Amino acid sequence: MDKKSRIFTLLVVILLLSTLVNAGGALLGIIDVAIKEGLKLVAKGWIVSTGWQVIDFYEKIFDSFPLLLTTNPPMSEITSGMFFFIKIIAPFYILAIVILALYILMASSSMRGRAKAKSMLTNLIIGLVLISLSPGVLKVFFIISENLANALISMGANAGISALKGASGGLYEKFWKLTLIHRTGGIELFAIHTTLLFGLTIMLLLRHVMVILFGMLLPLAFFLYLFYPTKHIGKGLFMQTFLWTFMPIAWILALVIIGTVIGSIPSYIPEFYILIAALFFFIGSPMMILGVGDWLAFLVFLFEVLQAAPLSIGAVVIDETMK
Amino acid sequence: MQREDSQRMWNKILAIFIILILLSSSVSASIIDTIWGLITKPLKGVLKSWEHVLKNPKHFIKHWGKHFAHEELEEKGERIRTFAYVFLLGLFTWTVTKDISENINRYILINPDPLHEGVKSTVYSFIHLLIPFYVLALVSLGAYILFLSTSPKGRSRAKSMVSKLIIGMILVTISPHLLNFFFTLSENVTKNILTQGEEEVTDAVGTYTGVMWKSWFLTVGAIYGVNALGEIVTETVTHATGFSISQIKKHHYSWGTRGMKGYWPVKVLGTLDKILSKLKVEAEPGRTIPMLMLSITLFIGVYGILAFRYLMVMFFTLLFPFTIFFLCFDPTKKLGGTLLEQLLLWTFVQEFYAIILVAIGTGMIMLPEDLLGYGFGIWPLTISFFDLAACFTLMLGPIILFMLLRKLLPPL
Amino acid sequence: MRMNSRIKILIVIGLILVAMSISTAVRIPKIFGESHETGFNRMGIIIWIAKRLLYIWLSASYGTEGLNELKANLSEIVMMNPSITTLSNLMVIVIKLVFALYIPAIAFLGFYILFLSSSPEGRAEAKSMLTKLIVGLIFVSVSPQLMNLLLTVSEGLTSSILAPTAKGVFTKAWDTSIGATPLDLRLELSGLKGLHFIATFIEIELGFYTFLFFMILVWGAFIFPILIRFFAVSVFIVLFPLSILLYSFEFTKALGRTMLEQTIIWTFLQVINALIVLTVVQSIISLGEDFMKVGWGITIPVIPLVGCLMFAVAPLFIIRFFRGFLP
Amino acid sequence: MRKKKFMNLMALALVIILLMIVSAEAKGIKLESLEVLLESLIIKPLIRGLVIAAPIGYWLAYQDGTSFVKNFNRVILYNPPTEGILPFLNILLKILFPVYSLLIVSIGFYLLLYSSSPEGRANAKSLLSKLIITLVLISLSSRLIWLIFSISGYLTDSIFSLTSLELIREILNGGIWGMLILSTWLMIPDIELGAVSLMLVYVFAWLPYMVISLRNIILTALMILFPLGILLYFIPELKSIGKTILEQFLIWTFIQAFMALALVSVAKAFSVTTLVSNPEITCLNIFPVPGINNMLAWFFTSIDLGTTNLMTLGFGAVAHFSIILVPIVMVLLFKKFLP
Repeated sequence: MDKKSRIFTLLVVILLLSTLVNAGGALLGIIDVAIKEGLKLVAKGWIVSTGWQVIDFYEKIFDSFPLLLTTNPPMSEITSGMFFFIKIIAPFYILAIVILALYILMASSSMRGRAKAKSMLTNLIIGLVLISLSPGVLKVFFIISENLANALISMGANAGISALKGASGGLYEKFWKLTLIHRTGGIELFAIHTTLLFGLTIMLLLRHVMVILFGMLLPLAFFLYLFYPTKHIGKGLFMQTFLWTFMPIAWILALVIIGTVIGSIPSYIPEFYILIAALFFFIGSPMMILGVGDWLAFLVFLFEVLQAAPLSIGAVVIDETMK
Repeated sequence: MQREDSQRMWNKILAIFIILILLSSSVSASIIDTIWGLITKPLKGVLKSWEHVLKNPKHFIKHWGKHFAHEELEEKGERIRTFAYVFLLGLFTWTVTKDISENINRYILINPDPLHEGVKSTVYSFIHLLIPFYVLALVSLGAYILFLSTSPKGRSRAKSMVSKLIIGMILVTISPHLLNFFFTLSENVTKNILTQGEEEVTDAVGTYTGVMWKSWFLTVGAIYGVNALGEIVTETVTHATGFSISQIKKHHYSWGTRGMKGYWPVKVLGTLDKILSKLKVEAEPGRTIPMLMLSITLFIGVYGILAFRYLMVMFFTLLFPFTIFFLCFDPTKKLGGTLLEQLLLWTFVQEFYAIILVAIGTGMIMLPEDLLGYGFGIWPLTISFFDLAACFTLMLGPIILFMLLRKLLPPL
Repeated sequence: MRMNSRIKILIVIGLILVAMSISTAVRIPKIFGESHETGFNRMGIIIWIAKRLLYIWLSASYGTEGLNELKANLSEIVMMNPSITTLSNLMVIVIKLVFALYIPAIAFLGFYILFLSSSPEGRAEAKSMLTKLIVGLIFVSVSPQLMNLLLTVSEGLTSSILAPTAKGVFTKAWDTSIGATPLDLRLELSGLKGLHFIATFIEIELGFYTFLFFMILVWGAFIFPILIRFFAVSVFIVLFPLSILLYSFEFTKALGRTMLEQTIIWTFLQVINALIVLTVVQSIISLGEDFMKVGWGITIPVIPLVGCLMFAVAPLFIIRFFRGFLP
Repeated sequence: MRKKKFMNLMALALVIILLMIVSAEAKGIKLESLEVLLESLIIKPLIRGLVIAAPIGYWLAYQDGTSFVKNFNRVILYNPPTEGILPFLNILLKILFPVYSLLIVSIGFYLLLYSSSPEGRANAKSLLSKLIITLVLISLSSRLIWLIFSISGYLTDSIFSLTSLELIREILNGGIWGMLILSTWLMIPDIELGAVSLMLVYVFAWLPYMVISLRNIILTALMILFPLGILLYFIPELKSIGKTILEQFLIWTFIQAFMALALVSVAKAFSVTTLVSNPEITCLNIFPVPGINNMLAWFFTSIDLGTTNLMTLGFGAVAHFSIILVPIVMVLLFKKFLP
């Protein structure tokens, strides 16, 4: 605070003092109302600043975007889990081979049955190789996805990330302006905003968890894929590993596209809408690009986000009763 | 079972009360007087005031006007805005219920008129748009026959495609009339259903409007009910104890220092009054948002779906020439099939609506009387679950039938 | 910059209101000879009303932000498409990647022919696979032009549908469903804005929901799907060579089919949007303005309202029901 | 610098308010601004802290709010007792025995009298063997269920041994407490602000239990249906029903292993993932009364960890959500695996 403003405040204080001492009731009343409004503004400012700190807290995830999207969990953590599942599979495997061998030796009388059993045996042996190679397979996945991600992220993903930040900033701006006018004016926007940011955080962290989970299950996936009855489960597990590993590619592609294209959108569309659409597009992009879900699932999600607003009404009732 | 039990319990409690009162009469007559006074005095007072009001409505308005004029400004604002809310919501409910009971048949029966000037001209402009596509299709087919098809089988297939295309051309030119015929058919079927079950339809619409009104009553109850309750309790306490609340109120802030210090009824009444005065401010429209949402959902559920159906039928009506073209050209047959299916289904939603209305009416008529009362809310502000279910069936039924029939239709 | 000027306006309005309230608060008790306490109350009411008016003005301006531009540029927004030139460097990378992927694909097919297909039938099949792959290669190399063609066709169809449409009717439908308030310097209270006006005075909470409603009507239903389509089409433009490869390679045909289908559907969604404009216009013309107009005083025009919301709902139906048309 | 300015402003405001109070007291006027000051800046926040946040904090710290966090391994390992199905099994056997004896007798008669073709005879024989197998399996079904349960339990237990249980517990604890800190923090200025996070606290406390109890209820029902499922599985016409029953039984049994696996992977991911910036919410830097929220949070809610960060909060939430997600994923992924 510089000297000028200090003197100014001193003057104001003296003025107020003099008025307060000398004035009648009416002037006091006016000052009272003004201070009342000022205090209300302080209360609203408290709300806004608290909201801002939480939003800032969540927004820090944007800094970690490049890191979270380009890296995969280290193999050492996954391999221990993989070996655990391989250990579980091993006795079954031995059992399967022994039974097959016995079947070939003794039971199969028809040529056809024997051929089938033989092909099964070759399958088993291929599976043996695959299972023992499964850490390598996962490693290859990781290398491809990381290299692709690194190559793509340098093509302008930062512009996309700043667009997402801009969307968040736009929502916050609306929230604080409406809240400063009335206490409950923009609370629902805040609820939507934090839900979005929290959802974004959880999505990114959940990917790492899911990669570890399905990575550990990869030997099991190969094992199940070998037997006809459980073939589609093995395929499903394998697809899940694949999808969760390559999800960041879709995200980064979305970021790059947002960054490249956002400038070419005509300027008469308000920027805020473009940024919000970009945010939702980013959230929905894995479903859109990798075909995990479809447009409808994406919209159901959107609807659910919007539905978080009415839930805060319950809190209003509690607050009102405590007045 | 449970119901019976509760009834039995109530009977028991009543019996106990009666016995108690009878017994007490033998002990002391004065106690009865007191109890009787407790019950009747406030009631009498309320009745008297109402009698007065009913006799002189002018005086009532004057009195309340005076009262209103003397109120604090904030309280005035509170009163105005709650009243405006209730009034506007009531107005909305009234207009919607009136409109729907008058016009439901019209809303269900309406279909776009393909022979209307604007629609017709648009369809014909689409037909013009189709000409290059026809030329393209014919040329490509011709080229196929001339150059590519070596087998007689493929050639015959191509030839049949050409004939199909030509049939399609004829159909495209008369497509508005074709659609008009189809719409008339569907309308007649719907009209038949509606006239056959006229009573049921009236009943179903009555259920719908009833729920709308009940929702409004609940809103009124939620806003003014607490106030009314507070009023009644205040009056009861006043009459019972002989202390006027307003008298207490005067000493309210200083009952610790003035002469009434330590006198327990004053303390109790002071506390009570504090609570009651808190209760009075609670006329918040914000807490009636669930009821408001119910009303709006009901409104959107019927009007929105009917309007959406109309618009979708219009959409596929405009696309009808394209539908025929796609259907008659083999590579795009699947697309045309989907378009045609959509047109049929969206048109049939009116039949579904009529069927659902009749079904709801039948169900409500067939329902045993004693089941109708089950619902939520405090009597008399209850919404029956059956009525609510009927409303939601009215909203979702046509859509469910739509989805169901889509699965049942043979793939084209 | 725009925001700053808005804040300035807000501050000025607030100052004026405060000045007004102070002057009334000072004057009224003197004139009527009342106690100063009533003066406070009057001032409180004035502040209360001023706050609500400010809230209505701000939230309504948020809700209808860009509405005028939208009305002015309706057909341009519907016909909006990403240009291939901005995406060309990304597309070049994807094409290079696809060419790189062709080598293992062809090698894989060769192995398939060598080892697994012993029967002549299987060999013929493998050969047809190879020809498909090579045809795909040709398509990949011209994929930017192909995509351009697709976009041009879609744009042409859209413009030819939109050309004869009375867009004024649609804009008017918008206007009737959004309505106006005295804050728009018009002496009327109608449509969703009117509802918002009243609801805010009753309760801020209700005001918020009504505000949200027309915010959804303007940008949620209209701009939002179009912008999402814009981004999605850009993604599918970039991925177009890849989807051609996947479609032409026998083993990934299903995936490629879905991707190509999605490309076509998202591209032609703008035709659907144009058709919706046409549908709404025709419906309003053929039904008349009074059809399904509920309410007294403030009326709710159902058909224009639902018509505007069609933009959000109809693409869902289209995407849901029109899948699986490619062989 | 900003803080200093702010403090100056605060001091100014305080001086003015004090002056007002003094002069108002002298003139005998009731001040409205004082009411607002007391109500919306001091009393209401205190009440919110006391009435809402403090009981929840107490509930989490001393009551069963964090019950899932404390007992997650026991709860996930729990299976319904197999003795429960014995009465139902007896009833089923009572019904089945006459049917079976009739069937066996009729097959015997068929073999003796009517079957002339060797094919028909083979069919009848296979039917007989099937009948006997089902009979044995049904009478052994409670043992069989016990076997499946113990396999799944052993698997779950050994999956839990992949990481330390303490780490998982820490993560779960961090999620629920972090959410409470966040919601308390938001709630004190305005209750609606904290509504979403408060709701998430309850979701974290209850939803895992709900999912696990759902698993137990469904498993009990399927356990009772299990013998019937075996019977139906060997009747060609009703095979699909029996298949569904057996499949669902196996899926819902092994969900516990997958829940454990999900928690283990969360723990692994938590220990290896890093964020570029890991912001903290400490209750100290709150506007406008520094320290009061911290005091409230520490004193009334007995939150022993007064801060939370994005990593802890995020992974805690992911851990809780993964419990909810696993059954959905498993039921979708593992349907129709029996021949």
